[in-house]
Amino acid sequence: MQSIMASITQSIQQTAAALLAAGEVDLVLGYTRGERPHQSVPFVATTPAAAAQLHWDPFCEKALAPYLMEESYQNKRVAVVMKGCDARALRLMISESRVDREKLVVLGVQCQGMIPREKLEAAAGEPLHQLTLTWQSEGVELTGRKGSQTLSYEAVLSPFCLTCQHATPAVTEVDQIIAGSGEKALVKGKNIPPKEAFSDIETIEKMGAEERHAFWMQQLNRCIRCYSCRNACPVCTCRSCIFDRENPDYLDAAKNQPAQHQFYHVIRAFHVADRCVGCGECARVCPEGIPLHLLNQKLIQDLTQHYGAFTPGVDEVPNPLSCAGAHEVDPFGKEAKK
Amino acid sequence: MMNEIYEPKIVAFCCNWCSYAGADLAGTGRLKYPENIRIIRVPCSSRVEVAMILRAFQNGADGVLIAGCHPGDCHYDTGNYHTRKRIHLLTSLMDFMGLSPERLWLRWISGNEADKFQATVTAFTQELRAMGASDKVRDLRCSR
Amino acid sequence: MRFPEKTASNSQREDVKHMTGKEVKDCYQCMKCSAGCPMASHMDRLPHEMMQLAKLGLLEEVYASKSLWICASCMACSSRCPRDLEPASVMESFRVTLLRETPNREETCDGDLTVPRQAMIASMRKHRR
Amino acid sequence: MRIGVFVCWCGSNIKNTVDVDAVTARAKTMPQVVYAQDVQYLCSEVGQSEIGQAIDTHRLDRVVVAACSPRMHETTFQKLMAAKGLNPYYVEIANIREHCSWVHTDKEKATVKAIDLVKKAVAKTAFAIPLTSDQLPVTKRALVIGGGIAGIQAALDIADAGYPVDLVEKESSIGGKMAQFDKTFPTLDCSACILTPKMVEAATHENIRLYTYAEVAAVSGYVGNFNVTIKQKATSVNPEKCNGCGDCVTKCPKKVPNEFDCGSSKRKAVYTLFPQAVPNKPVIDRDNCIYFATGKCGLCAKVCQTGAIEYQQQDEMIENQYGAIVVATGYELKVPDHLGEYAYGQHPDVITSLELERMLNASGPTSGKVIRPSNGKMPRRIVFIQCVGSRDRHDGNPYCSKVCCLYTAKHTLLLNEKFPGTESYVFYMDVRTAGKNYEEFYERARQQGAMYLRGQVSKVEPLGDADNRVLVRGFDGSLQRQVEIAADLVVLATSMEAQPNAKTLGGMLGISTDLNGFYTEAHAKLRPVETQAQGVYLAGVCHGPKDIPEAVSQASGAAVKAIILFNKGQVKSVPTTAMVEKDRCSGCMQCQPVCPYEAISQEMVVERVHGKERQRAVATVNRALCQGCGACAGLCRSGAMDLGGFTSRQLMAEVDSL
Repeated sequence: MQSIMASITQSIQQTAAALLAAGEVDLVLGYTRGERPHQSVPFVATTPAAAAQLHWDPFCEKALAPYLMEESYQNKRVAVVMKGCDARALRLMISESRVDREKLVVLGVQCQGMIPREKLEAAAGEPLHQLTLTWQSEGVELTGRKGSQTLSYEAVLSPFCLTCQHATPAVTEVDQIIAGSGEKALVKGKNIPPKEAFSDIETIEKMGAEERHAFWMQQLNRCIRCYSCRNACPVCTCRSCIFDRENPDYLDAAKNQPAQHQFYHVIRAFHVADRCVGCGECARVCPEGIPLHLLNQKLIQDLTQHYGAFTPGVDEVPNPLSCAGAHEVDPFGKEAKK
Repeated sequence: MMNEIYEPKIVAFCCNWCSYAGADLAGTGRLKYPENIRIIRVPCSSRVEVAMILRAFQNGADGVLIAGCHPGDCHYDTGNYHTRKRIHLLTSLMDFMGLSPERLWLRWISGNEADKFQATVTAFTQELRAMGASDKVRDLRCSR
Repeated sequence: MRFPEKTASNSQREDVKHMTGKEVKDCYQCMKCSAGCPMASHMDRLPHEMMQLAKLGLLEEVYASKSLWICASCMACSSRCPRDLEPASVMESFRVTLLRETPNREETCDGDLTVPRQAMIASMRKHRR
Repeated sequence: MRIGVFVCWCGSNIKNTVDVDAVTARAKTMPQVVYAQDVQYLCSEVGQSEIGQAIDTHRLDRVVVAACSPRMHETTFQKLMAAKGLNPYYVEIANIREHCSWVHTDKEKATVKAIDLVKKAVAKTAFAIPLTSDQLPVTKRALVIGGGIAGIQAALDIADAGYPVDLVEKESSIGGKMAQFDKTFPTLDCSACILTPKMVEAATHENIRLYTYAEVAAVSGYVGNFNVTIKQKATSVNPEKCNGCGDCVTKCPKKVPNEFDCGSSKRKAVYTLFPQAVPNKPVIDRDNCIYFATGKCGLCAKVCQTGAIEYQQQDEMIENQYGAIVVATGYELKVPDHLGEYAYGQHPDVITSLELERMLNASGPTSGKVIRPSNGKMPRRIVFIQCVGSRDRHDGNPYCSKVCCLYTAKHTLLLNEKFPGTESYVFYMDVRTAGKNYEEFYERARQQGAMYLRGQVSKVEPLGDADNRVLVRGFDGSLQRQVEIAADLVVLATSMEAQPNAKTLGGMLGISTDLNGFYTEAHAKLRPVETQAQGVYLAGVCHGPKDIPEAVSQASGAAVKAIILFNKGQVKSVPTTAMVEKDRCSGCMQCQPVCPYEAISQEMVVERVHGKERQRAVATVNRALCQGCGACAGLCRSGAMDLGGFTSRQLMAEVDSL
């Protein structure tokens, strides 16, 4: 039986080819196989023939939405392949006037969840290039030199995908849903609460203040401020970033100062606080492996706990930080009375 | 000297209509408070950016006080609600990162609460004295 | 102290007014009379209390007070009263009222002091000081 | 850039605590500072000319003034700058008086702080940008909220100046609290006799439009251009058809307690507030009307000869534009049942002074007789208790209600005059008679027989005698002992309180309330009529307890403020508005919902990229609407939104300087 991945891939290729052939779009933005084993990278198909190179598997993590703001995409009709998280980011971008929905054909993929390659490698106990993967309904079957084993999807999927409530883009947000045939979901009922998936947060919260500080110093001190986290983030959509600003200089050139790192990461977390779609790209792309997503997730948890649930890119704007009112909690009133 | 009292540096952002006026009234009433505070006037507490707060800490401030009108009394209707939300999240994130959120105070001080302004500054100074120099967010290149 | 059901009638207070030409009701209890009274330490009721009692119509208490007979009529109170009520004259009017009822009263002499009250009062009045 | 620093001594106010020489010397070494000088009084003419000369001599383009609070003299120095041809926002004030010399004693430390404050101001002014204000047109129509004596006076004054006024009153008649009074102190004028002509004048004035039985529902806009929604409650009586005959009132079968008489009489469900009501048209109280409860009855409609009763009337929302708003919403009297020791509500013969006032009033529930509510007989001995719920931090309001001393004196006088033989005892803590002829009035009350006992009453309890009298336990500070008075009637001088909805209305108008719920004036001494919101003025007790002449004076003051505004015909917009750096703005519009004035909108800009024209969305600020709070700038991620006078660069520079 054809795996769901293959069926989605086929469906994407056919749709893309048809759109290109009909001249409905100038280009199709999707994924193709990367050079490294089990890696998918962004790919632009401009001809029906090239559409055959489009590909879909659980390694298509890269968020495609930010590409749409790039110069080469302007004034073009674009079809874009979108996972659930990407589509949420796209909706934010549309509501924030960053892209023009009219010029887009959105192909929403019934996302099955993404698998971090390192996690898979670690679980397999073998280098990825030695592995052949087969998508079974109960899990992924790994065949390597050591033999064959089946890992449950829960064991290998990204924690972001385990908590994801919007894997498939909403029908209203896309022009077409690309649903594969066969086994529908890698994770049955993706409803793992964020607290479980990001148990680090609780672990950190339980630390003493000094320990917490030490933990983050250790993490942030590795930062080389390459800005990968910012660049990969599908909601970091500012036309010009304050961190690139020279006057006032929010950051200076020195890249070995912990205070500067703290500054950068606190502000970065704040800028996406009420807009983060939880794709996890920031942490994934970090060359130093800093768990940046924890800051985002912490803010999301705080917002949810004190100001009610809000799902960026799903719920209607205004975002929580753009509105405030008398009815909200006042953590500063009582204290001030003493 | 061993027992020398540590004199903290406090940067305060006071909204023009309430807290700055309250501080003025404290002056008019000749109420006394420690010299450690430096007040920056802002039209509304919601004008304060998170970046400014962090920058103050980086520059060696041992405490940052943000003071605005009481909820419901904002000269601009809703400004202090925004402040409240932003600072609430910021203190929580600072706490999460072990960045001494107790050094960041948000207080509601109205234009006629000179005594509260005095009490707040005095209490904040005393607490910061007890805490000693801030070293969590400070830019170590920065001389005090 | 519970106020009696009937306090002094206006007419009784009128008597004081008639004798002294002063309206005790106008007293606002600044207590300056008591403040400057040289005999205050000997009195059971201070001059301002006497005024207040008179004002409230509690005349029985006024008449029962020893202070009436301690007062030396030095007129310090009268010369300083901001309402021009002349407390000394008011005191005198009460004394006169009582003496008219019972001319030879015990209180006219006091064992503690060698000078008879009445004589002292007379002397003060005679020498106008 | 050439910055000049001027350090003020403020006589000895600053000089005594701050070493001004050291500050001046230090200022000279600060970056970009080319000149520094200390002056005895900078705000004086001499001081101003010193600055002016220095600007000329040293070609200064920025000025830092180290002196008192900018809230005090900022405009003085801004005017000087303008006179010198410099932008007013090129002057920056370091507050070394209120925030330094007055609050510190250690001269050394205060001097260090003063230097820091100057350094901060120098850093800020180095990044100052020139700001200008626009002239905005003014709608020459005023709104007066509240139809009591203050509101009526303000409306009449503005109308007499030739400007149209709308007067909004929540009750069905104007008149307010004063209409409930019998006599007024210190002249004992009949309240109605002096009020009614004013009411009629207001109703008939060609420039005044009355909205009775109406409330302000929403306010938007800014000085000169307020947009106000007035909710006209349905009166169910067509005012055009009604001739005020009163047949409907007579026939109405439903009786409810009359609020105007503090519930001591009954009124009908269709009613006029009081006999001299203006407009003298009844309204149907829908909460109590049988027709509205059951759909049956309809007697009033049947009996009305002009067919004026209209049950189908709906509440109406009326939107109007105004240039200025006078707030004259008055007060409520605290019902003193929270003070159990005074037995109000427990014993019928313990009443409030307003209840006594209504009894004394010839058109009141007892037609001018004073009776004991328990048995209808005349009281002989009446005890007045002052400061009931006023000056009481424990279980009341901390402030003085101001008028009670005088109206109690008035009550004792009226009782003595009308009913000789009654005894009035007044328990008081202080008698406050500041006001023209007030001390004389108090004197008259004493001379007429009011007996003042200095000391607060601790307990009022039933005496348990045949007459069901009450025993008042107090203390007389003069006699230095506890006193008990068996009284026939106890009158409580209750506290004046802010209207319960004062805060809501204040929120709409953008004016704040103090700790007691009264509206806060712009300056306690010098701007007692204005508020923090430009174009909104205060009149009467909504601002704090006042007597009638004070309320009327303030009303006239408020009226004049509005008239000045209308005469000018223009207002200057706030110069320190938000501004968008379009190059940086992504047009994400996260700032839009933050703005309380709806001043931010999206606009498309056309720009050329690689030779091609492209449209792009950006945020834009309506400078007329923006009031300059900066909440948007505090949120903007890319730093595209900024605030004039308080730019990110300036504030950062201040932070960095410390």
